[in-house]
Amino acid sequence: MNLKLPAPVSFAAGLAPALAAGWLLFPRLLYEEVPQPLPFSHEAHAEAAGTTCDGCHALGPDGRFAGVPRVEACAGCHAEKGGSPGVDALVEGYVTPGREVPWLFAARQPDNVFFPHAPHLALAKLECARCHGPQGKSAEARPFARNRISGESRDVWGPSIVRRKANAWDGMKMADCIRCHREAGRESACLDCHK
Amino acid sequence: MEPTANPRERRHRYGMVIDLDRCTGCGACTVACSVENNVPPPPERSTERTGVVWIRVSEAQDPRPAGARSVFVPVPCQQCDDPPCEKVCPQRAVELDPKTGIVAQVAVRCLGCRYCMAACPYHARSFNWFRPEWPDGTAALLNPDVSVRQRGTVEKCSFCAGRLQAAKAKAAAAGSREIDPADYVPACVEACPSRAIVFGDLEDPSSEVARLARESESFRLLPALGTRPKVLYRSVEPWVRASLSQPEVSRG
Amino acid sequence: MDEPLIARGLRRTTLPRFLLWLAPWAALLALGAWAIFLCFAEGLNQTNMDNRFAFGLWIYLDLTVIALGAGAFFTGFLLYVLKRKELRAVVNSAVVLGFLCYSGAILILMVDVGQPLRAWFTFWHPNVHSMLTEVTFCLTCYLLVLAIEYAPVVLRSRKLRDLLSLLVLEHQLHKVMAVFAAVGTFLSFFHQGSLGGLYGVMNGHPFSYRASLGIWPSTFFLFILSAAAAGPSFVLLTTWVVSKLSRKELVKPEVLRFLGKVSGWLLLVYVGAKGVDSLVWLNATSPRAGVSPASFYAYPSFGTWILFLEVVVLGLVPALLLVSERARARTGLLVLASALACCGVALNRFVQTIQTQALPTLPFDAFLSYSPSWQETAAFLFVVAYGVLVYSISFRYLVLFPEERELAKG
Amino acid sequence: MPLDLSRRDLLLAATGAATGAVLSPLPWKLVDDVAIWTQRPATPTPRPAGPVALRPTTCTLCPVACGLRVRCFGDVPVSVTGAPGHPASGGAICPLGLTAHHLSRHPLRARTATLRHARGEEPLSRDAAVAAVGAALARAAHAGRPGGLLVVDGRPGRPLSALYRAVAAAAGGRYATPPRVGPARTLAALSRRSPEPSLTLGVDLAAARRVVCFGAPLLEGWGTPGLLPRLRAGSRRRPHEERLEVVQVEAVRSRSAALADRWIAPVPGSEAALALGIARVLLDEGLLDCRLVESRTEGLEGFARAAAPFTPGTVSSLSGVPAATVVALARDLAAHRPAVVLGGGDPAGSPLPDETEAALAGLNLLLGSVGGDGSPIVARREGPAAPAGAPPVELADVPDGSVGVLVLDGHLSERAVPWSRLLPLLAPSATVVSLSPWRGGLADHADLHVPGLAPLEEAGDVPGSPDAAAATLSRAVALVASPEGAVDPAVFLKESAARASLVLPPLPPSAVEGVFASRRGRVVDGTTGEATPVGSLASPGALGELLEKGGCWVDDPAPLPRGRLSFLAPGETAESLSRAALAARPAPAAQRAAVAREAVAAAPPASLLTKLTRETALRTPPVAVAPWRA
Repeated sequence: MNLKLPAPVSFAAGLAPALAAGWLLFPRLLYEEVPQPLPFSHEAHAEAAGTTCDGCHALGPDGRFAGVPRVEACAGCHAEKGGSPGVDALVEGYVTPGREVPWLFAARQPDNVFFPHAPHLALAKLECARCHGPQGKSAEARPFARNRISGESRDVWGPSIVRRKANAWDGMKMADCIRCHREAGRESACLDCHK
Repeated sequence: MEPTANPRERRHRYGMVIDLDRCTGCGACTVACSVENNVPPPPERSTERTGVVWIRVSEAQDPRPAGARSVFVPVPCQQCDDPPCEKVCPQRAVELDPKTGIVAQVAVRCLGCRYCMAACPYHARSFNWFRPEWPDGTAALLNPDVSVRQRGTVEKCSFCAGRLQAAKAKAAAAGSREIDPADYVPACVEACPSRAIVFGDLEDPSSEVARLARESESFRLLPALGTRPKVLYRSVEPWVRASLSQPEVSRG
Repeated sequence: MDEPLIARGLRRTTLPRFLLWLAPWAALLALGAWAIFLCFAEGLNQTNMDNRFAFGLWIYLDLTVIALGAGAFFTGFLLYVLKRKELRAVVNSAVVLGFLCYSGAILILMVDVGQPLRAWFTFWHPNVHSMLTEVTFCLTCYLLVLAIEYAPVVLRSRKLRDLLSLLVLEHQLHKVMAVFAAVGTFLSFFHQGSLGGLYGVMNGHPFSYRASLGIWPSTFFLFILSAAAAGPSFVLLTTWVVSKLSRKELVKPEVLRFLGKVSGWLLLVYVGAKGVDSLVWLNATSPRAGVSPASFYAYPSFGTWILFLEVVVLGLVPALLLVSERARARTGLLVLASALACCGVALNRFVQTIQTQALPTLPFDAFLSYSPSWQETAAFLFVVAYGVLVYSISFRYLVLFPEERELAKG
Repeated sequence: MPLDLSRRDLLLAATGAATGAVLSPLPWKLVDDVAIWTQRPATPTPRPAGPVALRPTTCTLCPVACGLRVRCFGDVPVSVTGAPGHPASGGAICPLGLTAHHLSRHPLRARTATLRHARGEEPLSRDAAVAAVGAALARAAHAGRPGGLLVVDGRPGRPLSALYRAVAAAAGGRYATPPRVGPARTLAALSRRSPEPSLTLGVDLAAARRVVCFGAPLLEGWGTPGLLPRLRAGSRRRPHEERLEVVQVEAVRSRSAALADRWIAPVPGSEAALALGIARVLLDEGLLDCRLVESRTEGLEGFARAAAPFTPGTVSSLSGVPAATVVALARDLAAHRPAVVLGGGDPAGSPLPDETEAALAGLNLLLGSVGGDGSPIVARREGPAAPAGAPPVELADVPDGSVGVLVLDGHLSERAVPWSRLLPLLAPSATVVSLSPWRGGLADHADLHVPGLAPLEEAGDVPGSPDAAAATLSRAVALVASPEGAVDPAVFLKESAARASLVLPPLPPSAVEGVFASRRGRVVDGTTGEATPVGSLASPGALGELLEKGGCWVDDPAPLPRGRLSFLAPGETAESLSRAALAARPAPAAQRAAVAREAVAAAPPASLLTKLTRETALRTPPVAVAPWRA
């Protein structure tokens, strides 16, 4: 005896996998995780470098962000192997040959954005954590999540696939910039940020 | 003065006055602009009308019967106060920045429909007919302050907005919202060997550019069209002033 | 072989002959597809457009087919809103024609833009001041309406009729068709107008710039009028051509004469309005932009003859022929007049697109020329071949002319 | 229990799937990401490689030696601009200089030493290249004069030039310089008229009220970029009589002709007749600078005899220039002294014949443009490099077939010295060594190509233009790392000479030491324009430091030596001048090949320079609308 499916069941048979694929599988497939070249603990370094971010991540005189310390800064403490496999890898791979560590930057904006840190820090007096979250307290470097289609970091879109903001620093899309600028009552124009 | 809760930035109206008596048509402006703004070199197959150029130099000959003289006319985007391109763009990829008066072209928003190009009477816009490419190695020398555009988008002069952004960042680092005018000079102005281009804030009545703009020797291209450009030209020669402010079609 | 698919009561040629008819069009379609692929893969350097001549053959084609496709909205408007029942005989054909013209136009528009994958930005970040935004919104919506109008015609085909639920859907659709016809008319008015406004707002080009009436330039209204006039003419013309090619009587002659009459009166109104508009433009609008009107026609390629041709030979003459009952009575004259009317609209779109860009504006510019590349021409022919193919297939298997059955019997 | 799946079920499931997909983030996020994907250009925009800095250096592309400021992000040069306070260039640079940072990465950049032989090419290691050049030098030293060494220097006066001369002297060979071009030939013709044959002259255009150019592209970029247009535009603010005007005498409508205040188009080859015609009007109407002519010149009668046949009518028939124009031009020049007449070239791009330059020199003497107070042509001292080693010879004086080893300097362009000029000089089985940083041009004829340094890779002292009113010295700083296989020619030559066991004569003191020892002149800061007298500096090191920071040393003005300048140089007669001027040599009315600036630069144009020819109305071939063609 053959079973004839009721219409809602057929419909649901299509609906359910599609929903599952769209909500669960797709976000996983969309991003690939790229490990950082070396393990790194902000927590451990904060004690050595002082507790403020700009101890290591300073602004340049031109108002640009100087980024991460260059390998010479690492060499100051990690000139010799020993301590941990991470330190060995650092010394062997980068300090000794004098090569910069190719860190992957989760907070990097796409090519068409000019984001100067200076107005946000020096003029608007924002905390680093407002946009970057509590990075400074992390014990290990997060792997870099790259969007397989656009190539951008997942942090730009934010952790939630529907861009629900759990924290102020979730998401770094244009809409997030605009929202904050609106709240601060600032006029914005394309050329303020787009290069 | 402390910035207020709702700080309103000072308004500028950046503009330039180009002295046609000084221009020799050497092309330094075109080259400096291309270097500054990551404008790609023309591919082998391109023609004079399919390459990307933000400031073009055209020759205008004395139209009088015995006239043998020429002036060379550098034509960047005229940065109109009433830009014909802005109102036609279907998706707001063109924007007249109210704070600077610069007509911004946002290539990443651009659909490539070219309506703005058809609407611009100055032919100041270029379409990326080809994929932008740089010869081996020179791609590493591109200016980090200006993004490379994509094939199939329209671009044009932005008064070197990348330099304005850099100047703003520098001022902000020093705790100021106002830039030092010396930090914001477009590449063509800086490069012109005969100092034919004067750049500055037209809103500031004491600036050199505002003074020159008020003089009777200064004029606009096609003033009757009502586009109100912020790029002005000047010449002591009456024929230059007369012939350049009239549309070509009027002569037939 | 394919008899079961052909609607009952229709007599169609044999399948091999039909395929023979399709073959050259399919070849053309393949060539066009290759050209379109080249444009997508290599970029628009495959065309002969350039920075000075930013719009070319394709935009001209878009404007023309959309003007000709106006037959769909105007026939629908006359039939469903003004209740001119006799037009039921051609409405299906008009809807198919409209659908083909609009889908073809949108297809070629997607090839014409540099970044088709960003086309949705217009909906997400619309610039409400742009005529092109208006065009994009209305075109997309109207294509949807046309698809809905096309659907019942397809659903009534022999095979699909068998699926009961679909027939119910078709019946339901039919009941609300008047609503869609009204919506379609409304949308059509706007995009036909905005297509005219496209050039009318260009204050940088004194040749195409027109003073505005309300918030729209005068070309906005001229385009609506000319499209409404040309649409019925095009329906008339295609019906006549299909009838000749298939050697069948498809509609009663009165239907064609009625279409001709509608077209004629609208064309007469259009020519009058165009005349007034031209006088205003030549005597007020262009002198204000610093241009003497005669200079527009001073270049060898585009003399005043083009204005005369557009307004008199391809405007006034067909209008007078079509409003004259005696001329309409003669099929030859009727068809000739409607062909002239269609050519007139095509020439108007050509002048707006090509002449506008060819005329120099800057004092150191020269008269600009442009001729399309083979890729542009092939892509153009792709749309033509697509139209012919889909229309031919629709004609073979669907009921495009409901009167055909009666006329065949009678 | 088998399921009976109908078409209807599949249809429903598909509808369900579509509904599910639309209700999930999938299509929406996909559309967004695809749009962002379209926003990533094929070439990524580089991230700043470090903090931005403006680094001073000096352009080595042409003898003008403009002051540069290179904008660098970290070590990466991104753009080049002029140093605003630089005395040699005043902040101006040419389009080629604006792309100087691209030249190191030019597709034609040679990256390794190459040996070329009948079977093809093979790369050489640096050691092998030293050995090969050393062997060639040894062979040349052994051969002596025929079959000996010839070094051709593209840019005399540099520290490297001193080394060239030392090597040439040690190998018993010769050191040659390319012929001078453009207005420099007029200056040379005037030098020959002085009692001191070693007299060096320069032009100070700022002093002139009338500049007459016989084919010199003065308004298009000869000399300091934009200088003449800047001076002319600046003078527009002065009363009409004091304005600077430029008269271009050229058969084709070049850009300079189109830009000049007046353009006179003589039949090609009739330039000498026109110059002598102007001279005759000046003489007939007594319009000369009598005081200066009487006190500082001799041999006027001879020159007057040479000019005698050239009445305005004769000139008009020879040159096609109306007689009235000749008379008016002569009167205008006399009324607006100081005036200066400079030669350049003929429409085919070749230099004007010697007789024409002699006529122009005579015209300058008549107009008092040399020798008086405020005259535009001034005496100056040689550059700071002291002469030593082999004396420079002109290429024309090198006998054919006499060169066994030819060393070509990297700054020598094929436009300045065509290969057809060098080939006859070579002995059978001669070796040609090129030090050009680029492939192409003369380097392609070399048996041994050892790539030298490209602009911005070079470091060292750079003397200014030999035509400028005063000698200058500034310093080039290496801002770009050179490719692995490229060599510093100075180091390389020294090593090769050592390999050949040549004993180099002692090199003269460095230019900086020479300048410091002379205590002359001042150092002008390239950015601020602030001047520091050399006399106030403590050591040569302090001077070098100022140059390193973008300073430029400028020599003090030099007085013109006493004694009279002769209207006719040794070997010239009135008859030879007239005869040459009457036999109007019809040069081909071809387009002028290129701007003189490109003729002196050996560098291939950077790809961005093609924008000028491709996308603007610039450098299109001049349209011949001269009356003589009609």
